[in-house]
This record gives sequence, C-alpha cells and structure tokens, in this order.
Amino acid sequence: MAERNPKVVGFCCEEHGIECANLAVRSGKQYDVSVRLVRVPCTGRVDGIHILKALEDGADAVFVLGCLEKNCYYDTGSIEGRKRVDYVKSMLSQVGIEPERVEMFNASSSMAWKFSEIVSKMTDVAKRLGPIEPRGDGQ
Amino acid sequence: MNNKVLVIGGGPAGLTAAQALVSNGEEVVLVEREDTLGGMARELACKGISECRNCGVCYVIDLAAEILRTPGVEVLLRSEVASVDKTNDGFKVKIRSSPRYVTGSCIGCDKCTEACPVEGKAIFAPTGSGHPRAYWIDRDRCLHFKKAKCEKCAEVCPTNAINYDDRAKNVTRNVSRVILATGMDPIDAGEIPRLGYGTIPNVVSSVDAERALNEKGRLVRPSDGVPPKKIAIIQCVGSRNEKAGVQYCSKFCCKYGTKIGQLMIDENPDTDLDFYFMDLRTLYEPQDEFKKWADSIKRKVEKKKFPRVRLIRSMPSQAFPGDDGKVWLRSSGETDSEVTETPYDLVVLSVGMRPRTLPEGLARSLGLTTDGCGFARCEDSELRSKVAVLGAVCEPMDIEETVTRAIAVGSVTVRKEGAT
Amino acid sequence: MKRSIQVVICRICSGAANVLDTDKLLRVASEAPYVGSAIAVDYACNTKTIAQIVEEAKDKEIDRLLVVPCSKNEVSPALFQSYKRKAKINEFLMEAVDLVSEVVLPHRDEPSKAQAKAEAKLLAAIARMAMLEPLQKGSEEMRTKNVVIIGAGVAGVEAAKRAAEAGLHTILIEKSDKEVKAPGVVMPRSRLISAKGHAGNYELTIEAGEKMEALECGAVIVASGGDWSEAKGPLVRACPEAKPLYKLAQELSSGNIPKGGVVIVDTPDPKADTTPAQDFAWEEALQCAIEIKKRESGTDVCLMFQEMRALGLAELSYKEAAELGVRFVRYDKKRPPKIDSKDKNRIVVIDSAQEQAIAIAFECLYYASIAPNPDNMAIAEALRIPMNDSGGVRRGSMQKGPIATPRPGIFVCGSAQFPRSEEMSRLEGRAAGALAAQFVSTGTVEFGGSVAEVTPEKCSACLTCVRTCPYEAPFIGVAGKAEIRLQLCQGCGMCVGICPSKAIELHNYTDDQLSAEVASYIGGDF
Amino acid sequence: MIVAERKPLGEIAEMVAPYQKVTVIGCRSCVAICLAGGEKEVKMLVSAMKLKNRREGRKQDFDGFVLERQCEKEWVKEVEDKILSSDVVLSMSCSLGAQTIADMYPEKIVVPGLNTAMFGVPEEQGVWSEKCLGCGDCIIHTTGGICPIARCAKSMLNGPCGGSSNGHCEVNLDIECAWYAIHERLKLQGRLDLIEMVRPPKEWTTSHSGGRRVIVREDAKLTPHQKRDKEAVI
Repeated sequence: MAERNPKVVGFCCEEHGIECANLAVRSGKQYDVSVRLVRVPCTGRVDGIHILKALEDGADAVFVLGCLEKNCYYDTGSIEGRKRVDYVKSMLSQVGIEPERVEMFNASSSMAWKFSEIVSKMTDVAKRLGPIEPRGDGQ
Repeated sequence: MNNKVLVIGGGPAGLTAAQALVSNGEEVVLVEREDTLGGMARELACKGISECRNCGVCYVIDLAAEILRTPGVEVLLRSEVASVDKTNDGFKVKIRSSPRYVTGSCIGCDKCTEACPVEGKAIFAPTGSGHPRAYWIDRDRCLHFKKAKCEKCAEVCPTNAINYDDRAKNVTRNVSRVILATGMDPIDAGEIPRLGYGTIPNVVSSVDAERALNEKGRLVRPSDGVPPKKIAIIQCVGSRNEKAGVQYCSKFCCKYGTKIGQLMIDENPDTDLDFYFMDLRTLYEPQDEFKKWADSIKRKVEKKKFPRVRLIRSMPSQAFPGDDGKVWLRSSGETDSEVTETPYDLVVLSVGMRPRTLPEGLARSLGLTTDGCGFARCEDSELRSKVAVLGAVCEPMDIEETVTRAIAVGSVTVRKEGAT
Repeated sequence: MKRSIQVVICRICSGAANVLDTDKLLRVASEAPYVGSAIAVDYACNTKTIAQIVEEAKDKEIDRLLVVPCSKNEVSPALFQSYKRKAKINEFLMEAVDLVSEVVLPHRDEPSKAQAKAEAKLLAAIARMAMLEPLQKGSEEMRTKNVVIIGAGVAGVEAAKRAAEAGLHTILIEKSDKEVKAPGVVMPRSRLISAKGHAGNYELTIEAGEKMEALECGAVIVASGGDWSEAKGPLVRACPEAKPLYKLAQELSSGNIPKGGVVIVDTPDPKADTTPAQDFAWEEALQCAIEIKKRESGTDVCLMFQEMRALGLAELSYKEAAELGVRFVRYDKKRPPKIDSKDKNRIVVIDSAQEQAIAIAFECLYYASIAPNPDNMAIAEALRIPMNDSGGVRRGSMQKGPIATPRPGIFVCGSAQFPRSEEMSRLEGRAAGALAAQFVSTGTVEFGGSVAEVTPEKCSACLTCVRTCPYEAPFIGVAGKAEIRLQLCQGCGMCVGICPSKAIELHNYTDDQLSAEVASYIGGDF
Repeated sequence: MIVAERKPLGEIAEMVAPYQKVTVIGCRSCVAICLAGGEKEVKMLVSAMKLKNRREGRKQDFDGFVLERQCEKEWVKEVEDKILSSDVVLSMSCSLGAQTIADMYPEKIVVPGLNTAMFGVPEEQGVWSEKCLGCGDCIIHTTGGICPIARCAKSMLNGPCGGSSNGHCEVNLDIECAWYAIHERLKLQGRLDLIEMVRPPKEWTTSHSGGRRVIVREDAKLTPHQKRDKEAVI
C-alpha cells in the first residue's frame, strides 16, 4: 500500500493555545507538516462531536490545546475541554479504537518547548497507529 | 501640555506601567537596554504542567507582545538613557539606541547563526521568550564591520532581513515624568564558592535551571544530559547572607524554588527531592501548603510508603564532587550538630537578587538615592512628584507584586510607592 | 444568502523565505467556491494598496474578506478598518489567515509540502468564511459613574481614593460603624445583599442599618479584607484574654506598653482545624515587638510561629528584633503550643530549633493570624464570583491581571484574596481602584457579536448550560427555554460544547462552520 | 424524571450488527436532560459507530435524529418514513420510547441504546439518584418526605433494620440509611411519633405485582366519536 501522509488535527484555543504555537514557530521551531491547527475561542467550545467527526473525516490523531487549568482565559474552559476529551477517549476504547489518538494538553503562551513536544507526540501516534482501517489479517 | 512619560526598563514593571499609562491616555517612551521586551521573565520557565502555578511569566510575555503593537508606546530596544535634563515642564531625555542590523521580516530560522563564522557568534536569537522575535547583530563582534566585510548571514537569510546599513540613533524626547524600572540582577552563585557553582559541573544555579526549563521544559544533568534521579534544591543562596552583602530576603526565591521542585516531581515520578531551606517563605499561600504537598508525595515499595520529598531546615556547608557526576552535600542536621553527607545527581542553588545599579549621571539627574541595601529611592522633594521607582529596583518582589505596584503607580500622578 | 469572498494575498509576507508560490495560491483561491475576487498585492499594509483593494471590493460587490498577511496582529487592522468604513462590510466577515506562522515558519524546509498545506489551509479558511454570518455588536451607556467598594479597610479606602482621583463617584460599604476617612459616600453598618445586572451596570441591594437600599454602579471592588477579630481555636479557649495583634498595635500607638511579658503567637489555632488558611501577620508582629523592646527593653517579648515569613526587607526588622532581644520560638504544627493547665499565664511548647520543651510566662497573649473574612462567602454568593481554597475571593486568569475576578467589572484587593501585608493591601487597593476607574470611565459597555444563541425549539431546559457557564449568561426565560443574556456572554462557547440537545450555537464558531473548516483542511493531502 | 444510561458501545454494535440500515432515534425529553440520549449523544454515537465499522471494514449506514418525546405517537409519526425505510431502529431513549416505536411498527426491529435505570433526581450536574420506585401508593407524608421503598435497600416499611450503622446502610456503606434519614427528618419536624406508627403490609397490587398498570383519565380521554384516527389503544 502506498505510503500515506499522516493527518493530525489540533484544536487550539485563541488565547494560550495559539499563542504557544506562535511563540514556538517564532523561536525557529519546526514541526511535522501533517499537523493542522484549528482555532477555537476556548477549548470549552470543543465538542466531542468535533473530535469524532475529525477522525471520521480522516484524521489519524486529534489533540486539543488550551490554557493551563486555573489560568484559563474563560476561567474554567480548559477544565471543560479536558472532560470532553476524556469522554471521547472512553467512547473510542469502547469501539476498539486506540484512545491515545485523542489527547488534551494545557500550555501557557510562554511555553515554546511544550508545543513542539505536543505535536511530535501526536504525529508519532498518528504515524505509529496509521489510519483507522481494518487491522491486517483480522487481528 | 506634554503628557509623554519615559519608562526605563522593559520588564514586568516597565511593561505594566506602560500599559497602565497608555490606557490613561498618556504617551509612553519605553527604553529597554536588551534586544527584547520581557525583562527577567524572558528566561523564566512557566511552572505549570496541566495546572497553573501562578508564576505570572505568561502574563509578562503576552504583555511584551501586546505593548509592541500598542499605539502610543514608542519602544526603543537596545537603547540606554544617555542624559536627562530638567525642563520647566519635565525632562529633556537623550536616548542612545544601538542598531539591531536585523529587520522585522526575520523569521527566526537560525540559518544566520549557523553561517556566522565568528567564534562564539556575532548574530544572536532574541533572548528567551521575549518579544519581538527578531535576531540581532553585535557590532563589536561582527566581521562585517571589521576589515573582512563578511556578509555570510545576509547571504543565507531567506527573508533578506539583514541590514548592515542600520545606524545607531540618538533620540531626544521631552517627557513630563520618568518611571524607573530597571529591575534586578540575580546573584552570581559563584560568590559562594563552598557550594561549588562553576567548579562542580552538576551544581547549577536557579537561573540556569529556569533557562533550561524555559527552553526545553526539562532539567538534566549538565555533565551527561541524563535526567536526575535525586535532586537537591538549596534556598537562600546569596540572600540573607552578610558575606554576600545581602541582608534582606529576596522574597521570590521560596516561591520559584518550591515550584521548580514541584515541577520536577510532577515531570518524572521517580525523582527524589531534598529541599534545603532556612525559613519557608512561600508568597501568598498558606504557610503549610508546601509542607502538605511534600507529605503527600510518597513512593510505594512493597506496600510500604517512603517520602520522596524531604524538607531539610539546614544550609549545607559544603558541596564536593563524587564519582559518576554525583554531587555530595555536607550538612548538619536541623537540631543535632551531627554532620551528614548525601549524594545527589543534581544540585540547584536558588539564588537571590540585587537591585540593578543605577548609572551615576542618571541617578543624580533624577534625584535618586539608594538605601543601605542598594535599592533605589527618589527622596528629592521637588522631583518625587515626577519620578517613580518601580519593580525590583526599589524592593525585592515577585512578578505578581511587581505588576500590582506598577498598575497602582503607573496609572496615576507619580508618587514614590513601595519600600517601607 | 449571497456570498462573495474577496481573497487578498500579500506576496511579500506569505511569500516570505520563498517557501510558498503565491501565484499558485492565488489560482487555487480564485477557483474556490464563493470567491468573487482574488488578488495578490505587495504590502497589504500600504495605504495605497488598501484603497485599491477596497475599490475592487466595491465594484465586484464583495461581501466578505479573507486576507493572508504576515501575522494576524500586525497588518490586518488598518486594512480591516478601511474595509469596514469604505466597503461597508460587516466586521465579522473579515478574517486573516496566518499562513506565515502556520505554514511558512514551521515547514520552511519542505516547500512542496508547505505549498500543499498552505492551499489546504486557504481552502479551509474560504470554506469557513463562506459560512460566516454578519453579526452586530450592541453597546450600552453606563448609567452611572459609581464604583462600589466593599469594605473600608486599608485596601478599600485606597481603592476609593484612587477611583476618586480618576473622577469617579465612590461608595464604600462598611459593616462596622468605625470612622472612615475616604472620598465619596461611606455607608456604615451596611452589607451587600444581592447583585443584578452586568459589568458597567450592576444593580446592588445594600442593607444599610435597618433599611434596604438599591445602588447602581459600573464596577465593584471587593476589599472585604481578612478577619482579625474572629478568633477560634484552643489557645483562645484556654486563654480568653488573648487579643488579636491589631489591639497591641493600637495600644502602642496610643503610647501604653503592656506590662509584663508579651507572647505573640502566629495563630490561636495552630492545627488550623477550625479555620482554613490562617496566615501570620509577620510584618506587623515584628514592628510591634521592636516597638516594645525599643521603649521598654526590660519587657520580654516572644514570637511563636511555624514559619517566620519575614519576606523581603522585613528580614531587616527580623534581624533588628533579634538584636533587641526578642525571643523567637518555632514550633511544629504537629506539636502545637498549649496554655499550661496549671498556670493560665504560661504557654508551653516544644521549640523545634532546640528540640526541647519550654515554658514561657506571659502577661498578655496576642495572636497575629489573619483568617479569611467569613463574609466572603456571602459576598461571593451575591456577586456570583468564585472563592479559593483559602476561603478568600478567587481571582481570574492571570492574563486579566492579579486583581481581577473572572467576572468583568469586579475586582478583588487586599486580604480578601489571601492575607496580605498592610502595604501590599494598600497597593492592591490603588491598583483595583485604577482598574475600576479605567473600566468605568469608558462610559459604555459593548456586547454581542460572536456570542452564544439558543434555538428554543431544540432546548430541553435541562439547565446544563445554566450550571456550566462561568459568567451565568444562560438562564431559563419566560418561554421555559434557555436564553442568553448578551451583556454577560463572553463568547467562550462552553455552553455550546456541553448542551445535550445541541440547542445552543456560538456565532461564527457553529458546529457546521467548524466541521466544514476541519473537513476541508483534512481533505488536503500532504 | 426518568434516568437512563448509554449501553456500552460494543453491546450496541452487536445488537445492530446484522442490519444494513440503522436509524438512531434520540429524545429531547428526560434522556436528553440526563445526558444519555439527546442530540449530542446521538451524533456522537453515530460517529463512533461509523468509526468502529471503518476499523472493522464493515459497511453499514447510520442515520440519526431526535424527537421531542419518543414516548408519544404523534412525535414518532413525524419520522414514520425514516423508521419504515430502515432495517433496525436504535432507540436512544428510555425503554418507553423504544417500546412506543416497537408497538407502533410491530414488524420493525427496535433495539435499545440505553439502559433505563430509574426515576431519579439530579443531585448536581452529572449526578442522579433514585428516589422513587413507582409503587403506585405513595406514603412519603408519613415518612418525612423520604421514600423508604426506593431509598431503603430492603424497601422496608417499618425501618430501620438491624443493619443500620450510624446513618449508613449495611448493604453498601456508601449509601445513607433511608430510615436514619427519615428519623432525622421527623425529629426535625417534631413528628417522631410517626416512627412509632406501625405501617401494615403494603398493597403491592398497585405496584408492578398487580401486573402491567394502565392509568386512565376518563375526563381527558377522547370518546370514539372525537377520535380522528381510529387506531387501537395499546
């Protein structure tokens, strides 16, 4: 089978999420091209549906990046975000899909290193697990 | 009427003051000596992993970026105040700003640094997480300005951001008031030789630790790059220390010391931490919070629980190197005088601070004096309504307190708030 | 709905480092659905160019703009403004795609892939843009220039002074009837009962003496302070004569010095089992100790504490006190000091420094703890703001500054948050005053725009949104369905994400818009 | 309200496995409020099922929508064609909704997506607790407003039993002893005499033991003459 490009989707909050990403790239950090960042006002806006839908549309891994808990611009948004992600993970494990395809992360706008770490972690997951398709020889 | 205000220093205090002033409809001239805004905060690490630990670093970094795009603030980087002269409605300020030689279209790809032939490089990345994110050239080192006329960086730069024709500028501004926020200098841990900083590779200062954590998010042993299994953090290095000529307590060390400790433990669950301190002076949290946390961290070995964090109320007397990069600390017990020696993979020295020393001329023309500990005051009866001293240059304080003071002072007709 | 997007690509910026082929980008854009005009320019920031762009927009009857500048924050504002003014285009139908920080910088070493990603990103942005709807912002006059300050302590009074300096009308609410020197109105023997409204126009109900009063204000400052009086705990039970430290300070300022030994203990409740997070007023305690020793060097003074938190320059007082012969005894929480059962004027404790039991005779016992103010609960309840673990009022995200609560227009200063030194309280007071002034002197509050809206037909009135929103914007209206108070909604979308009936949408971040963007972005293969 | 819980997705998948066209029907009533079967859950379930099928290389079409109240024929009728055109109906409602559909379309296979758990009240967001068994003969006026049938593990009418240990139930120390609570409540109301009162064995025929219950309100019931559609009462 032809080498397929991995696909990672990252929902980043407009406050610290995106700021963290920008500081990272503006500090010369590069990351895998397969990562697609999508802005949301706050990770509290992210709905399990978006995450599952992204996987349906062909994403191999999805991460949600929000403010540090207790420092969320909208006070409790990133805590909500984490709960949604955990719920989706539980659903995935019930349908036999690796829950580690979906992760929640928190970062602050001054954490350039963390963004590169997050994306490399998720791209590794995407590459390791590959697309969601029948496992070889029915295992 | 002239409503410009000169802010000297682009750290937490200066930035916050600038923002407060602008939102009060005043104009600001912000003079920063370094290449980026953010001051100390540029090289401090965010202490959170998934939860915020209130270090305030991100606040300053965001602010630095914001100030750069705030109309009404004239930011002069790599600049120093050359002279200040009283005028009838304020001051005439002469500022000398050195050229950066790199334009805003720099994308920080670091190709130039790779290309730079100079030993120890002549073109540098913006410091820490400060803003703007543009590189800068040190004229004194750069070969272009010597005979060689070297242009290697310009050749490799993908965005043609190198501009050798950039010239030093002498800027003159008339301002009504001056806010001095030149901040502090961390104490050089080398001043206390017995703790082995500079001589023992795996003894690092908190400044190094913060820098490493801010860049890589990990703290490893300098000797072999291995994550440490057993760490010691020693508080009050330099602070509360007659010998170092620092009688005062630097106030924020307990805060960052404890938080660095917590960060290390959170990051790798198999690390042990010994926390050496004299008094636990964690800011704005219950006096037993850190102790409670320390008690809660246990390792389970066959159903038995062992503490992983020990709080030791003692100042180690001596550090000496052991084999395979170990550092031994000799310390006497809290109460008994029995001396123990313990090996560590990594020792972090929480250094205190000294106020940045003021240039003679500047101090004189602004009527600034320093107290016994070197903290700046403005006692001059006539000037004190026009000159304010903010931030760690007037008293030890952490980011949070600095910001609060700056909001309080920056946004009103200046009065010397602060030092008791 | 007619949709015609104008895509403006800044060659210089997005072409940076020759990673992207802007002409190809342009071609891709112009072939995309709903794109009415696609142009590439040099320097989208230059005024002449902007004029030309706007002209193009006008004669092509463009109704939405997508610009590809260097960075969201630097170029676009100028363009957006003139676009809004001249081309009369709704501000919510203009967006910038930050290709530089999302594609150029992170992928500069693999241009071909970067190009593909840039195209996908652009198409995704276009797909999203095509689905956006024009939104209106509302604004409301602030009815008053009032700032209400709860608590006339050090912090409260400073806040009042500062706000008054900025020409605001301040109203101090003080529960006691102590004399207060502060500008504006001071309401003695009064407390906050309830609060309605929103930032800029809060309506408070105050119980002043016997009667209830309605108060309108633009901002509220919580300066309820710590609690010195409320002393619970074993030490006070055993020695009822024990007094809070501020009594000693008063004594000293009025010139009398306590006869006989003085013991200042950090808290009457060393185990902290009755009151949460008490903190030691170290600065004040040291000052008092020094004062006594200076005047009456014969008097025995002893400070008893778990941690001597002589922060910053207070360390100097610590040293001075020690030199003056003040006795310092550090004890362990697990082995707290006790009043001698036989002699009520002796306190016994195990000195952790010497590891030995000692007994100290005293004439007067003071405790220097500042407990959280028990009123905080009621205040927080009334203002609908959260509290912290220490029983104080919790501040919001540090991004909003150290003294702002999560609720806009409500600030907290001094020991209301956590025990503060007197000086720090004063400063926080001024800061809070300054911020409140800044906020109220704008005179108007904006709201609306990209906020949440309920589809009543779908709403099950399950209250989930009401319980989840940190700003209490949703409520169940007369129709028995959820509604959003526009003035309170901050547009975070938490209610949208959690609504079990999908009855709420966040304008310009609707499920469809997000999914469309994501789907099209994933669609690209690179 | 009726509180339900979503079945494990694996179990649901097994039930619908044999069928090609699956129609998922949620309900905006109780099950939406207890976050088990509203539109959000339906959408997430459909999406998760599609993923499962992709992972297992199975083809199956899922289609999901939500009714105002699935236990009412009128609402169900609105989506009749969708139901009829499907091979199986996966009801994301309490079993009442599922059975309504099953009874209306006897030839259709209807499978439950939720386990109907109890009559419960939301104690706080995300926490529901059982407080009624629907015994059909309410006595809480004699028990300080606390139902011993539902809240006592043994449904004792004259409690507490010997297993009550300082306020907790012997069956599970995490649940409070209903009769302890009743005692406290009555003490508060100064009606402790009611504790003494011996309650005779209960008429269980009003409960399920009397067979399936049907409640009729003649004054509300439409006469045959009034009825527009002449369907049989189930």
